[in-house]
Amino acid sequence: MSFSIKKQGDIVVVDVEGQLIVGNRQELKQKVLDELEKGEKKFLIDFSQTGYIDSSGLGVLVSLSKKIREQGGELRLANLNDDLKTLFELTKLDTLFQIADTRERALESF
Amino acid sequence: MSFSIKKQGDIVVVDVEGQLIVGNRQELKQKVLDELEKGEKKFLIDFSQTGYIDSSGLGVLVSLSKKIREQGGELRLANLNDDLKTLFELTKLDTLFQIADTRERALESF
Amino acid sequence: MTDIRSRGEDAAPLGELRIALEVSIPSDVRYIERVVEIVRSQCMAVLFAPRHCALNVPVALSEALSNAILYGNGEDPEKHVRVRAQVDDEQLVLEVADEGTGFDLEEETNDPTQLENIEREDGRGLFLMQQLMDRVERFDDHGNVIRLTLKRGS
Amino acid sequence: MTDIRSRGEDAAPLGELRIALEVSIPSDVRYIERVVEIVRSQCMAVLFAPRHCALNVPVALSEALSNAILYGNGEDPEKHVRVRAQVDDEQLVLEVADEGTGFDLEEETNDPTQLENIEREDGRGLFLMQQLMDRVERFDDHGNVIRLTLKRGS
Ligand SMILES: Nc1ncnc2c1ncn2[C@@H]1O[C@H](COP(=O)(O)OP(=O)(O)O)[C@@H](O)[C@H]1O
Ligand SMILES: Nc1ncnc2c1ncn2[C@@H]1O[C@H](COP(=O)(O)OP(=O)(O)O)[C@@H](O)[C@H]1O
Repeated sequence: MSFSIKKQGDIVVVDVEGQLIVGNRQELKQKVLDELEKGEKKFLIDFSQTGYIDSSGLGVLVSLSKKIREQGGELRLANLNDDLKTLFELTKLDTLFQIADTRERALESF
Repeated sequence: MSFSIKKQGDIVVVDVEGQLIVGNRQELKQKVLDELEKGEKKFLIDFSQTGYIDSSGLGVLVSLSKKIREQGGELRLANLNDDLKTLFELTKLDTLFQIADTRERALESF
Repeated sequence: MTDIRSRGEDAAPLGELRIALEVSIPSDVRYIERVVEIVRSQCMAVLFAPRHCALNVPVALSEALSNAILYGNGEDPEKHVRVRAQVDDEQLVLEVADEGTGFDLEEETNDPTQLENIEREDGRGLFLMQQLMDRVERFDDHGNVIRLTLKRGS
Repeated sequence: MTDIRSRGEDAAPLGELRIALEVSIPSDVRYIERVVEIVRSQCMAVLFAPRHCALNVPVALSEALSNAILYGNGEDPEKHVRVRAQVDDEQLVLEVADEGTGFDLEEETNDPTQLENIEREDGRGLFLMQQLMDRVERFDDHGNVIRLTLKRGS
């Protein structure tokens, strides 16, 4: 499991490679909060290379979404495969997040 | 596990996808013998997509090599990864077969 | 000569392939991913549906493991979590045992889809287990055990 | 902002991850590949060397399974082959049990690298087990059992 962060225009793009679970979610959280502190406002998390997400991973996404909103920023998610989509639907988190099918769509949507 | 056979010039090229083991070696044998019967003389078996080979798989290769030679034909092997190379070395079968590093080299060597 | 491409002999009939796995880990969440990977490959080996192997089993098992490590054993490095997985052609049964005193399964299961819960960071674990498995049971056996059952056809 | 790429926390220390697996299959060679896949993923989960997981374990286990199915049980569909795999941070121990009457391990082990054997189609199974494992043992336990041991460091 690893995260790669890069910037595309004024958007911070995070790729989650592997699982997003209790063992590594703090790392994702810290990385995004660091960028938020630096003044970044637009965040895109791309799940095209993600395996599975557990409830604590979902919890971190919820927490980040709140923190980003509080700073007047925006968070988008992209590239959830069918299994991950099901996970968001089961928990109704698909109603909380702005989810784009592709990275391009997500980038355009800011 | 599956085999794909195609012809490149006058050379019959067989790709072994997955394992070559007791459960499927007869299939490889039959396919190659069918081509031999049709009069084909040049055979290349490519292992770039092969997982592991067991002793019965090695046995089939030995048997095919004999049968092809008896008909005045030639057999080349190509693209053994390091693990498969070790297997041929342990059994000294690297001395029996003509083994090329790449498919191109093998094709040129006929 | 046309391009011939053939699959190997048909996969073996499933009947009678029985697997029982037992894994013991210390109370450290970093072990979770590896244990999940082992059980997932077991699940694939008996040809469970891809979705079961990629979603239901990994997520439900992760949840049970985290809870066992964090709540049941309080991350005490002296305490262990034991996982038993039994698979046959009908179902997968997972048991996750910790050294804790247990809890009230019904009482503790939240509905995170309720409006007042949707922005909570926690409280989705037991709910997800229930959603992703056909049965979730809890019982005591020298500690707390969660049993998750998933039927092949479901 | 530079491109940051980070690995997750270090893999958990290995000590104390113990896995015991038991698989039972009918005497049909088509089951071999799947059983090997399960054991291989176990081997990867405890971070054995890639070569051990890709070569030594799959090939040695395949050989033991084929022999158990073909010679030990004579492919009798009523007879079963049982595999036990135990892994800890030191070694992998595989036991393959058939319902046959056993054989003389030393007597039956050929050297296929001898000139007179090199063109033989058979007779490489026991030899490969010996080459790829640290120890090969045979004993009786309600049938014939082959025990293969591979040490992590070897
Ligand atoms: N193995 C366990 N031992 C003790 N308590 C547990 C265990 N599993 C769950 N619980 C209790 O159930 C509650 C709800 O768990 P869960 O739905 O997984 O959400 P979360 O873990 O996010 O709190 C936990 O907060 C804990 O109090
Ligand atoms: N499980 C077994 N039960 C009975 N005989 C066995 C068993 N395993 C091996 N043997 C005997 O040992 C011989 C050598 O086996 P091996 O080296 O694997 O080569 P091969 O299987 O190609 O003959 C076999 O031909 C068989 O007679």
